Amino acid sequence: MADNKYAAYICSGCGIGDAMKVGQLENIAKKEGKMAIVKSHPFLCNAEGVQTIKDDIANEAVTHVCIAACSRRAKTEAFQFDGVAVSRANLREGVLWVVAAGKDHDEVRQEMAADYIRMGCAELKKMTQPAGNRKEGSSKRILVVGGGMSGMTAALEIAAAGYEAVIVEKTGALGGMAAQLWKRQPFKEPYSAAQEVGVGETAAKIAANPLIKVHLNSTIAETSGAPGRFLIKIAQESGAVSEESVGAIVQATGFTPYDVAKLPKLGGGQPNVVDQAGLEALAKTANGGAIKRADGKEVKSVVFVQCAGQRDETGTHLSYCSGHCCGTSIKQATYFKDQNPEIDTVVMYQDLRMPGMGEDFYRSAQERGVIFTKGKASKVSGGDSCAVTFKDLILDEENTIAADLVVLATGQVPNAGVDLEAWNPVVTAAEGGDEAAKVQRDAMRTTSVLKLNYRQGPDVPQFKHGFADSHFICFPYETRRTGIYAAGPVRRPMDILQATDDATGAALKAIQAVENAALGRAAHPRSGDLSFPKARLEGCTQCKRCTVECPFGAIDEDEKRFPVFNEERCRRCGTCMGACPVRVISFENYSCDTVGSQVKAVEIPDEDEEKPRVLVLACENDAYPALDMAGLARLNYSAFVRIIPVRCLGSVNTIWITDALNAGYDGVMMMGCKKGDEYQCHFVKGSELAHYRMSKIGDTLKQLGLEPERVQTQEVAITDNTRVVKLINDYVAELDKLGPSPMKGFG
Amino acid sequence: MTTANQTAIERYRNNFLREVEANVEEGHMVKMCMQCGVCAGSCPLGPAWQHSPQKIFMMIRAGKRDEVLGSDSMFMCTSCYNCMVRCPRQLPITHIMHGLANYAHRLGLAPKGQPTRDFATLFWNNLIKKGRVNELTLTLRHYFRGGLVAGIKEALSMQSIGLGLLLAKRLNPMEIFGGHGVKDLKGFHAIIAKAKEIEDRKKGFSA
Amino acid sequence: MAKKEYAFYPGCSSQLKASASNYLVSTNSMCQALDIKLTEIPDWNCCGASIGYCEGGELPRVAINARNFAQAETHLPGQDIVATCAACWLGARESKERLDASAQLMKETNEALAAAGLHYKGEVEVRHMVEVLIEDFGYEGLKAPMKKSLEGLKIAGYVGCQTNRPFGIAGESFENPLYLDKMVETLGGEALTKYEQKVTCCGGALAFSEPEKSQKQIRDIVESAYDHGAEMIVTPCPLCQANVEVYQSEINKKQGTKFNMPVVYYSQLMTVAYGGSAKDAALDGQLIRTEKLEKIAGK
Amino acid sequence: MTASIATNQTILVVGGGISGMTAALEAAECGKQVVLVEKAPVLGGRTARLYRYFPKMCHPTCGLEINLRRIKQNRNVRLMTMTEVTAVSGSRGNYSVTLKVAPRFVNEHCTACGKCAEAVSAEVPNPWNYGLDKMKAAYLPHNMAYPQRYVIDPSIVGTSEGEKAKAACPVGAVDLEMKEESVTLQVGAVIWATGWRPYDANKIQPYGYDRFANVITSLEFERLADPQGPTGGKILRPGDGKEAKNIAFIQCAGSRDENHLRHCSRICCMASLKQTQYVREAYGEAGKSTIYYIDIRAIDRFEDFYQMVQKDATVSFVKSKVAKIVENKENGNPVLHGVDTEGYHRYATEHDLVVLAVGMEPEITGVKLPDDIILDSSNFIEGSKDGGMFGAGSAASPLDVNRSVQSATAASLHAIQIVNKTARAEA
Repeated sequence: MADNKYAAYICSGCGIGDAMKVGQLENIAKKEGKMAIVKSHPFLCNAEGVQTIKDDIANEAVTHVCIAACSRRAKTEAFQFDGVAVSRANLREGVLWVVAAGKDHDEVRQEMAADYIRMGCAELKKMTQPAGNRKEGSSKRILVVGGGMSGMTAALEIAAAGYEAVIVEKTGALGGMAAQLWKRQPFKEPYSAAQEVGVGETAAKIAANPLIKVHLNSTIAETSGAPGRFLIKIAQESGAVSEESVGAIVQATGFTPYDVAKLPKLGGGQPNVVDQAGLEALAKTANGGAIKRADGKEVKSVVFVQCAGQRDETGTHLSYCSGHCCGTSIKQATYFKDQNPEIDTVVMYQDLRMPGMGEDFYRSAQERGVIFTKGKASKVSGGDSCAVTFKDLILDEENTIAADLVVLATGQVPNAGVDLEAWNPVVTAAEGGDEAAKVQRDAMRTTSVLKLNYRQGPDVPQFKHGFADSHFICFPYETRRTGIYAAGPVRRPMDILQATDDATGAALKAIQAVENAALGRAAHPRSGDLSFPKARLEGCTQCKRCTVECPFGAIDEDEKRFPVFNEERCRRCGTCMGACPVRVISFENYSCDTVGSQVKAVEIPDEDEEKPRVLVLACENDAYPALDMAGLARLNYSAFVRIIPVRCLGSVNTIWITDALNAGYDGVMMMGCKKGDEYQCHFVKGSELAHYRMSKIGDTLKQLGLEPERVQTQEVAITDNTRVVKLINDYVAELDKLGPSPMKGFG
Repeated sequence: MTTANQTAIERYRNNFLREVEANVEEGHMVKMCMQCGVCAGSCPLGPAWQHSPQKIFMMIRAGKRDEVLGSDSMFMCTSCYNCMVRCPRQLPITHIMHGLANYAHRLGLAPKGQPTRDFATLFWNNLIKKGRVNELTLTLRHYFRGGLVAGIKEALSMQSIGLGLLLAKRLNPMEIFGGHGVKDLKGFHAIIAKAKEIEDRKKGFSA
Repeated sequence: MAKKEYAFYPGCSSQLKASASNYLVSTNSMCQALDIKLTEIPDWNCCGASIGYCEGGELPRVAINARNFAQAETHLPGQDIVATCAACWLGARESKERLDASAQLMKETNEALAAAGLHYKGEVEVRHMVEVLIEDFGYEGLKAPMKKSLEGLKIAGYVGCQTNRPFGIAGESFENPLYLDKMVETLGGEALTKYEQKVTCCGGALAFSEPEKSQKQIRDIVESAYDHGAEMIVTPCPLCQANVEVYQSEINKKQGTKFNMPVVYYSQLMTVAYGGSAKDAALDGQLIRTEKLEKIAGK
Repeated sequence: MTASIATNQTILVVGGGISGMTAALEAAECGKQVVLVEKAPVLGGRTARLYRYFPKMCHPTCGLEINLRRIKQNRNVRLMTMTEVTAVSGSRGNYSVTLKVAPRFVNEHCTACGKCAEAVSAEVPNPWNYGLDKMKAAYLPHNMAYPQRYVIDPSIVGTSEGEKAKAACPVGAVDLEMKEESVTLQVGAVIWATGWRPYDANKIQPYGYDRFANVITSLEFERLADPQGPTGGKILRPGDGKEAKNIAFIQCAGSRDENHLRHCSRICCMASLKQTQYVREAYGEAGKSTIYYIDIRAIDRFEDFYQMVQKDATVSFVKSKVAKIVENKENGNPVLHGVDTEGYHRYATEHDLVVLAVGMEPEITGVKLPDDIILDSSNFIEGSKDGGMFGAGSAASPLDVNRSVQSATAASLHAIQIVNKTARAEA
């Protein structure tokens, strides 16, 4: 573009000017960096310094600015200019603070600074300011799948914020599991008595709300599109199909109680042994009167067996705890005690789990005379007189207790649809022509909740135990399908109180998703990012790596198996860019070229100078901050490294590595987040993919006649400021032993 | 079903708990225990307890009537109140222990010859006699509780202390012939009799 | 007219020629110096003590305490009941609080009192002498009558159980009450604040019935005082005083220790600091004589 | 900063911990104007001082980095640090909020170059490390501090030390004349994300936190394990600096206790389970952790973590509320006395270090809040009578991080609903 004008501003403050020859850096920016304007300033981040830049933007039509000062993580707000592309050369945290002080290091320090100027200018040349705002997705309506307590709450909260909600509920009425309860656990002080569930009132509010539309007896036949432009086909029980356009989805599909029939040892399936839902049914029938068993006999004694089929370490039943069941059994015990204090009620538990204010409810049940026995039931027999055999863990003895009724506190099984881990191999086999797999695929598809027509499968990826939860502690709604948010017990085992809170949070995220989609902005964690991947499809080889590897299922395939990018689903991590073997995918401000040109901009000294060069590609989320903090702590690392921050290791294209090695770098080190089950990668698989890709780079290295040690991949945590220093210094020492790269001088 | 089995089944019913709630001082608080065990660890005579307070509470809930009421554990209480101030559920454990001991004692189920049981009985009888405790007769009766020979032996072993107290004017040999007492002894006795009558009626001892 | 007046509840052990008679004598001396007027509750009776539980039961014990309350309410209206004995204070205060909390108990108690023509209206306050000293006088106030300093005396403050739990002195913790230390410091002595057995139970009434178990407790209490370099132990409780002092010789005999640690009341320390003689402070009432204190008293 | 930045369509978020940052950012990323006020000089709150999170064992600063990046680039959020709310008047949709801004003595010119800290020699206890160590009286609170700006401790203002700091600053950022300011804002809704504080361990007298050097709180233990902490991540006990390899964790230290906090603080079981893994990380098989507990409350999939720790041979569990701690005078080791209630086993066990899993108490306990605010009996914020102010995160209930964020996101929507209503009314 003819209109681009490039300028570089070099700060000599914070001691940069004392330790480096700024004049020389200016010359490099001008001559090598080809910057139209180059200025230095003793205190660039202050108002006057920033004004200098603003004036040049206004008066000199500068469109691209290279700031050579502190880290991109510092003074971020000061160096933001609307509509102007900015690159940052990190002279402070990246050079001044990490290169040993003193004259002996003047030369290498200056070389390092000079390279960062070259890199900053080179990057800038390849950047364009993202235009964004494609305005493809403009629907701000929100679909809520499931009409239970979570779904109803989400819809009401969405409407209260002024947005339209559409509920799809598979049964003939709203209420879900909550509608089957006699009462619910107390959710506000004084936490001493079960409270009305309030399903009727909530459903009435929904009926009266003009912003909420309800489809009963309906399921989703297909979901296509992306945030801001989802198209939902809704199948009614009658067979009719209708369509709704929505901008985002809240999935509140709830849970199913664990099947008691799987617990024959605990009396599952025998007369007068019920699960918690069964007890609710009896209590509803009793309607405040004496609770009677199925055979009509009034219950005079009842035992609640906690953790039935839960917290199971044998792998047979649920391994997790469902969280709500202690409170639910306590509530149910109060049904009996409040009706007749003479009824014997025993809650048999291993750990009584009543967090927060729930402790008050526990106490209130004790006040009523509910007996709590720490014991583990080994056998329950049903019948006219039930018996529970158990180990009393306090009295340390085996015992048996008789009761008219036994209630098994079973767990929550999420209604999360198809498990993609199981789905993908079936689909691969089906696509390979396996007929049985095709049948299986179609059968699996019928169990799907959302029936997404995404390349990567019909439902949201599950986390653990089949729950559609986020893997992130700080970001519970950070989902792997942009614009789709799980809420309630489908996300995590929970009680009604938590589910309603959760539904409210999910409602916000859905609102945020439609707002972002309308503006063409990325969602978390690169929220606000207006760039999106562009592909030169004419160069595409239809290898499908990008469609398979995208962590967010953003890329579909057309009939010819070309990738179809859905920008609104994209999270701008660049994994597709890293995956692409022919390098046709790029972002306006982050591309194979923006990084590749930096790699190439570095001056590689001759072999005899004994100044190795090591390229470090550092993930901007954890590794780069750790490197910055090493600087902040004034820890020294080798001045032979040149560090480039990347969005995610998943975005690292192997071309950068081979380019670097061809250019004569002595080694390349990648620093990414933790991978594996407890991954830390904000883009899920970036670090893992990088490790995988680098494991395959051996052949290339061999062709170049290079040792495999010349490429390293490391997992780095944000707290590793001392460790990154050691990693770098050890690596430089290791390369030193290896000797200079034989490629030197050929680049 | 066999009798033994029936007993076992009955065991975990709330019957004994209800009995304790009705008849034992602060017995209604037994059900509030959450089995943390801080009482058990707080007792200065802890190692002397066959069953710790928290375990006794569980035994009560489990219906172990004979084991609880026949136990000497409650008599190990020194009334130091450590358990009570540390109990996170604020159970008046000291009082419950006193109450259980009293109940077991009144039912005649408490261990025979349990020294604290005997001493405590002696103490009460001593104090109601005159309205105030006669330290000398209390001490002597205590030492002679096991008979004349044992008493002389025990008293002799303590005689230096007695002599010391005597010299320090903190023991009055004349107390053996009467000593301190309230003047309105009749009224005092009437109060105790009436109080006992009311309590016995409530706890089912009057019949 | 005296500065402060209280209805005094000395308790059985603090009578003349009883085991804590030295407590009574020194308390009287101390009160004189502080211008406190103590009037004995007319015809008071025993509190029942904790150990009374076994035979006494619940209501009879409350009733006999209420008898004292009724007497005080009638004859010494408006005066707080002050006890020096920990057990008396605890027994009385426990009864008072239960009566305050339960109308039913109040009714039954008055039914029993009526048998002697008495009635309790529920108006008394029950306090320990230490509370009176700290709350009504304050440490500064306790300094006022001082004539001598206890300088150089290393004293372990042994609080024991029942002046400390379950009620205790306001502002003090159950595990590490510091008021005895503060009193010692107020009087110029050296308080051994790190003495860690200050709330260990001496065995209480079980000193009689379970001597071995109790003496193990007492041994810890005395041994630790020695470890901290104490020259004497000070306590606010007659049973603590008696048990800890009296059984040292027994422990020596059985276990070969050489304990000879004086155990005094705070009232004795104060009497001496206030210029009282050894006799005023009833120092002759010690089984284990405290020569250092006697020396100061004799100065 | 002046009142003009805010209107009755602005949301005020009080508290810059993870809940407050989340509430502010979620609203801002929905396009709302937000003012975020924080009492401390930096964002991050309680969680930023944790070494790792359960159950992933990941680092809280990782999420902090993302949130800080979101804040740096989002112009809808205005941040005010060292700021407290002193009064709120008005009603839902139209509040007038008075803020007190404490002087930082360092202005926006600061580049965090660190020259002032080099020049100053006075030291003050480091609150970031719960006072376990000291820091210079001119300081950057921690290495991810945002705003990345130094602070001059008021104790050296008006002294020669203060002047040294001022003289050392190359950009004139040290301003010793700064005064406390009062600012009034108009806002439409208020989110109270004021967080929690550890229950005062001194009050749990039987454990002798005030008497024994080697009895510490779970939060102090986080700092000991953290490489950025006072010991550089070595688990050295405060009493004598010795390696603490045999560590006792006492659960419910203040929680589930009517003498202290009535409620269960929810996080402590998981926190201690997590901390056993710090011991393992530091000492491998030579480490030993013992958890003394009443009930292990490893709710939902946290159960996986519990089961993992149960299988760890270096960790043992004793079902017991410890009765008391005494100190072995010879070696300074705490000795724990109590009874294992599973079968009645008495113990007197010596450990190198005791970590009290202290309970959560709302930070606002004892603080005067607007009359409109509804508190529950444990001082957690239930909301406001007029429905325009909301509690979020651990200010509203004892919550772990994940649930706090969930709660803050929900609170954020409730605030948005208020300002959207105002916007619709004014449109």
